Amino acid sequence: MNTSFAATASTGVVGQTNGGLLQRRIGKLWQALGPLVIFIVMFGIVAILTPTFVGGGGVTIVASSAAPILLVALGQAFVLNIGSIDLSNAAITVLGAILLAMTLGPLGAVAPLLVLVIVTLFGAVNGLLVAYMQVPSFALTLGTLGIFQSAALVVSGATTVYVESNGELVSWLYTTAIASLPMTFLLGVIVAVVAWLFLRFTRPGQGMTAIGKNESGAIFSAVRNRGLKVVAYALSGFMAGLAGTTIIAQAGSASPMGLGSDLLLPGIAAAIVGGTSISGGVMNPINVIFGALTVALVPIATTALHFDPSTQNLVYGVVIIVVVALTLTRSRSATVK
Amino acid sequence: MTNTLAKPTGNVSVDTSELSSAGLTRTRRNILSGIGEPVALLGALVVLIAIFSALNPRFATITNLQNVLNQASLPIIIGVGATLVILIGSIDLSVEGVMAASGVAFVLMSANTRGGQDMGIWAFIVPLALGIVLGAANGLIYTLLKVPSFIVTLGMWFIGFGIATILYGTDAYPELTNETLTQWAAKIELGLPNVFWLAAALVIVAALVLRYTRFGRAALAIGNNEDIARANGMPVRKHKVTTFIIAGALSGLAGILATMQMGGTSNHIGEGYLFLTLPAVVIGGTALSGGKGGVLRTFLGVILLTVLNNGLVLAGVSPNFQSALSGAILVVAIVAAAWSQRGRLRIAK
Amino acid sequence: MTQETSQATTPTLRLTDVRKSFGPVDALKGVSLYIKKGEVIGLIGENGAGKSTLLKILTGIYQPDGGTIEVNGRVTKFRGPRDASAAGIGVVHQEQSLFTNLTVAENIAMNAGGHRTGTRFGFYDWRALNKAASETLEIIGSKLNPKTRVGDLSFVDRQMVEIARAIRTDTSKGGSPLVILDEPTSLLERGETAVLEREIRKLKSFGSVIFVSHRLDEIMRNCDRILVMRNGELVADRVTESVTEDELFKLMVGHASHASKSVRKPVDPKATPILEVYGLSRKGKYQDVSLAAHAGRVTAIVGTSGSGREEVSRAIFGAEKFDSGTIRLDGSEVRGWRIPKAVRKGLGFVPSERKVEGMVGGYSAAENIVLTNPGKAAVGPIVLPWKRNKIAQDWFTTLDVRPNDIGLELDRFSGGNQQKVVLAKWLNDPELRVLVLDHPLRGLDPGAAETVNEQIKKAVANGAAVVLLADTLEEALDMGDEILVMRDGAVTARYDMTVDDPSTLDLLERMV
Amino acid sequence: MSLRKTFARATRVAGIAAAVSLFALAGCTSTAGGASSSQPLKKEDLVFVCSVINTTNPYFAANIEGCQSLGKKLGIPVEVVDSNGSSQTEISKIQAILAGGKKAVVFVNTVASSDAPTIVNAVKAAGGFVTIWWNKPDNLDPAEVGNNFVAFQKHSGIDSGKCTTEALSKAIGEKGGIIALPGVQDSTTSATRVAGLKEALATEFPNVELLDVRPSNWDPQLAYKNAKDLIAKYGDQIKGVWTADDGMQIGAMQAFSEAGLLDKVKFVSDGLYPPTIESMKKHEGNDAIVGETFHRGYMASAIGLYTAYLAAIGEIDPSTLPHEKRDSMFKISCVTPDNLDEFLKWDNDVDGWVDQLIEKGPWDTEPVPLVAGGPEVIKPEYK
Repeated sequence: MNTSFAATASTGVVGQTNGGLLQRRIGKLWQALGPLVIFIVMFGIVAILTPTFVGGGGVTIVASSAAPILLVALGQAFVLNIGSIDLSNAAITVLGAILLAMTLGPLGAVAPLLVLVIVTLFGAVNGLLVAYMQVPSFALTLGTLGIFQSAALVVSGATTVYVESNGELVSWLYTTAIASLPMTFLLGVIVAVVAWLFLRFTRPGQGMTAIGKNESGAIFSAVRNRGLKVVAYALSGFMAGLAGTTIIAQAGSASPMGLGSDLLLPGIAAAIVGGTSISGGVMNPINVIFGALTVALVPIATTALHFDPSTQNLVYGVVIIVVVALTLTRSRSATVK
Repeated sequence: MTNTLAKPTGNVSVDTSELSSAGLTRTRRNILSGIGEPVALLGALVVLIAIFSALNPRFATITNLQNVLNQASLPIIIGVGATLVILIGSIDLSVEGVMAASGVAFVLMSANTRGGQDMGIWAFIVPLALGIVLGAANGLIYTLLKVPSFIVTLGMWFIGFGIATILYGTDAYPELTNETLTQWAAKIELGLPNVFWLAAALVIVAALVLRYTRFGRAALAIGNNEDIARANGMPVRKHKVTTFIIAGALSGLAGILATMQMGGTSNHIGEGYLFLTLPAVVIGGTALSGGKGGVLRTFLGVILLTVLNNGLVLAGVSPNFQSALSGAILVVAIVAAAWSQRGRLRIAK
Repeated sequence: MTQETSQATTPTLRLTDVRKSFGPVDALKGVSLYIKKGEVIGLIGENGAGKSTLLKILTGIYQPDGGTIEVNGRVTKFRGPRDASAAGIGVVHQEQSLFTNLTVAENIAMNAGGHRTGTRFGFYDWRALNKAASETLEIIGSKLNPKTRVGDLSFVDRQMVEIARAIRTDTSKGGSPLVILDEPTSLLERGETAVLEREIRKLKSFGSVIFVSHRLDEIMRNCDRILVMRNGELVADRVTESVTEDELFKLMVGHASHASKSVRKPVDPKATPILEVYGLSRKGKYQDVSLAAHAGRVTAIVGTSGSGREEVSRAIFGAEKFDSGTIRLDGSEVRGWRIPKAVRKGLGFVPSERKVEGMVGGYSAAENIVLTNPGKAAVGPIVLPWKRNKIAQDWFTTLDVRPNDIGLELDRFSGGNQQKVVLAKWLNDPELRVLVLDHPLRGLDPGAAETVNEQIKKAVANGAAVVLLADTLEEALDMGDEILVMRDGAVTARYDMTVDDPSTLDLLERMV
Repeated sequence: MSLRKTFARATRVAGIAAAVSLFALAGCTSTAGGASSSQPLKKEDLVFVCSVINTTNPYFAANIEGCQSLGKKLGIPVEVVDSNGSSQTEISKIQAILAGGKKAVVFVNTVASSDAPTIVNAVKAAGGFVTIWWNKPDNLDPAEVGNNFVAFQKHSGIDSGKCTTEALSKAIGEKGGIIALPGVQDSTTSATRVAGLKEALATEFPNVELLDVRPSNWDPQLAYKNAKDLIAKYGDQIKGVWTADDGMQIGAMQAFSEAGLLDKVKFVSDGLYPPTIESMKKHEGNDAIVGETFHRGYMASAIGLYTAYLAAIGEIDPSTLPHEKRDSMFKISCVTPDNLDEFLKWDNDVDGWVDQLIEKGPWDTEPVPLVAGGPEVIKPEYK
């Protein structure tokens, strides 16, 4: 009898009794399903209030708007998951889109691959600097953000670059849809699923999460923290490049200040609304899908519901805060930064 | 088979003073490394000034000094708030939104080309109060709902911007009609622009607060270890909310000043200030993880970046390369700062 | 029996029937105790016995569900840490709780309950603040400079600051402070412990002390009276002279200790050591350190905290670089020696800072166990969760980890159970050849320490070489087949335990 | 224990369930939009969409004013889209309205050229009609897209640049240094205006020197800062300031005013915003503003919407229109302090001007009749 009590008490989970345990499980369930539920509720409200919106292709609109946000957010989530941040990924998206627009004509099908390799390297450079120079990522990627922006201006000649030919090599991604979901979005979903498998079922994936949870502990557990950081940033660059590809698929052109240049904040917001912890170590790529959908839905919903345009920013801000407050993982520690 | 390599001293009890003095020698070294960063920053500033002066003799003139300080003033004011927030380990991204809200409120309550009432002193009080309210909202949502400050303030950025948009309405662009107001900021007093004196005064006050008040020391304590602070019975939540209120008020003030500087405003008045100020805070050496840094460093950081941007224009560097150069210098600066501390086990987030 | 004699004077603190439960679990089932001025009370008990709950109630972090707290005869309620502090109760935490970026004086003043010398209307008067701090430090006989940044202090000096802060809470009222020392020695080296023990004797002269420790010898040495807790109850209240260590152990655990003395094995002169270190030096840390770790033997390194032994052990594991010297594995020199390579070659390391370096607390126990050496839990880079869970479950059974929930985040386990998991992480490598242990028993209750020690011995028996940085000299003498003594970064003595029989005093003489 | 396992399993499958339910959700909805129809639409089925880059810039505010005036006149509801400076927001908000069911007649002041194809395709798919203003890719030809992309319309940027440069050069005596503050670097609108500036200088005013060009992103604050830096750099070498729009002119004038140079330097810009008119009327800084261009936000949006509306109700058949009515350039007038008054009469009578538009049609309304066909080509030497 005594020993059994000792066993319960010696868990160190003081206060985590059966009731607490149940609460924790429910918390975990909510953590897993919260972003999905919130998106469905929000979409449901829009659908009920303006039934024509859904009939008029609302799903397609939300999904196609969400596609580049999703891809950028997945990359960002990988970086957030190792406890860092990548402020340069949207700039990489634009640079990638410009490079693709320039090369698609002359190089054809090679161009997307080449551009993806290049932007992955850009991401890797971020990662190398963060990992081996041991500098704070926020400041570093703020710096490389400026460099990538300049590169976009210089490469494009500070003008809009159009795809001369072979546009159909990527444009099908935007124009074809399965179950009214455009391929650009499905590409994001596929990437998310692969990312989910990678994080759950591979040693590098688990190592990354370990770094985000406790880097010192990971180092002493022989996790290759530097290499994995480089990989996380390279993935961020790669996914930014995919986002750039969806932009070319959608618009057939790119410019330094055009489509994609404003993806940074929606990308971070989508990652966090999707349950990614900003302090690292918590990431579910599947939920990032719903994070991106939610972030994309808000401006569309305010328009579809005929909010006055002048109130839409206010609503956007409020919704972001409320949604994150609802989906946040609060279990880990009392200290929130 | 005892292999004694050194003669034992035979002193069994350990003298405390010996241990303490060991501590002291280490202190001295750390004080040196502590001021190392600002010294390096000043060094970098001197080098930049030397280079730019050589490239264009007009760089090192009183007029340009006044110009640089005038431009640096608003980022310095915002930087004071940003530094306080970063010191407690949080971040405030709402700057531009708060600036917009208070800027628009300010112009609409002053004598302006849209007509309406000149509310006198209330034209200053209400926008500042707006900044305080938004700052308080930041702090309260952050501490009560435990939403990361990054997200709360990101949302508040849009909320502030939204408030500005609603206040602005659809009428014509409002301009201040009072010349005293529009000329005040850049007016030269005692050799330097008014707005710089104001910014400098705020920096000094903030530096003194950080050095000499319980509030200031508590900021460092919370940034160092929030859990210990809480276990010590420190009013952590109250402190955080207060810090965000101060940051909100300073953003509000910056919104008013920017409006005065422009002679009018729209909801876009704050654009660009956040991503000008944050790098300056970081280059100054305030750690984003909290607990380390200060407003004087931020002051230096802002001056450095402003000199850089000004110098690039004066040196005739193509605008295409300007952001790359600023970015590259930011990268070099933080790499240089981190270089000596590299180690196998060092964690940099 | 002591209960009666106490009625004469009002105790500094008296608890009557204090109860606290979390849901259905009764953490404290009605604890009554008293502490008089000038007393040093030892408080012992296994992890989970209710000690920390009791301490948290005394420091105002938890509020009791029932019972009364009397301070100097008056019934008091602590609504938060400030109240406890104002009532004169200060605590020196197990894990130090100082602000490393602030000065000594500030840290002492930071917690000062109702009265605040050195600040007026929220403004600091640095001079008054430093003066007050100096005075407080003087009481405990420390000559620390109050202007020093705490981050620049040695561990024992920080402990002094903590004590100063704890007694600082009540000097002005002329009352007698009650200082709770919550396992203060668990992170201290032997020499430093002596300093602390002197401090405890000083505290007796003007206040009272509750001394919490897992080290029974210390408790016996320093305390006037010993309280033993088990399962949320106070099971014994004994005057020190009337009990023995073995009795205390039995009272705590419920059964007698069955730790066995280890059998020493002489080293085979022909065998190549698995790991050799030759002339290892790092500027300012250690010079010319050589050692050899043989299969099936424990090499213990003893020394004070400045001796350089931690740095040497970390260099062996590839965690820190060294300036010169060589590390050899099976006779051949290794290059590019970093943690991943060391681990690939069969090294393991249990660091002293368990929560920071030893584990990934946010991960489940199972994930921690296979993080480094997945064994069958992974095929190449692919992780097989079902195999992982089986491996983890096996280790949980072997090591008797509680609670038996491999999916629970590791930071939710108690320290002892965490350490078992940390050990399992290395033992899960079938190719484990060298295990470097930096204070493996730090902060563990005797039961957990026994399990950990058994596993270490088992690993040794299976042919691993162990490099041990022990908590105590006794532990080193008990476990070590060879003992190296280090002082100021140099090896000052070596003992082969199959031949030599050094006493603790012998070791101590060469340490300081 | 079994409860725990149940939850653990639920947690594990949650991700998969989430993905599956998304597909299910998508599956129940029909696919986007009907086919584009050539049948004339009924007025009651229409909604006007007025998409602007933001709602507070004086020019965009005037865009909205024009849309609303026309909507009121024709009895058609107006939806305003605030792009917030973001292409993605612009596109998704327009799409959201298109999904609303009513047939959309759309005027878009595009955030970036590259947005145009996506918007045009979306409107086409929804069976609406769209006119794009200011920015589109050169190779996106309305005639190739079909009747739903009714027209692309703009004012000539090169003419604007020439107009203001002539006024400025003359005001400073055809010699001396000037500085230029263009808008966002990749904006064609800005680039064409700069091309006009350079062409005028090269061909007509060889003694006027272009000291420096600092893109200022249409941002008054950035213009203010750049102007301050350029004042420090060139001092009184600067005789004139050319800005690509009046917003940046406000910032630049503030900088020169603070330097005490407002009286000595001349300014020209594009747009004739209300604050500019005020300045000119007040003869601020010794008549500092010497040249402006005249075109109006409410005229642009009303012309654009009206053109699309005529196509929607079958009044015009875009496929039969001549090239210049599909890819159009409308007149831009040069304004000086002397002729300022004659351009201001419509500003206080937007409804009256819209009446005139409905009476005369989109291509013949003074003071902005159709003058030429696009696209506007920048000569490489003036890039």
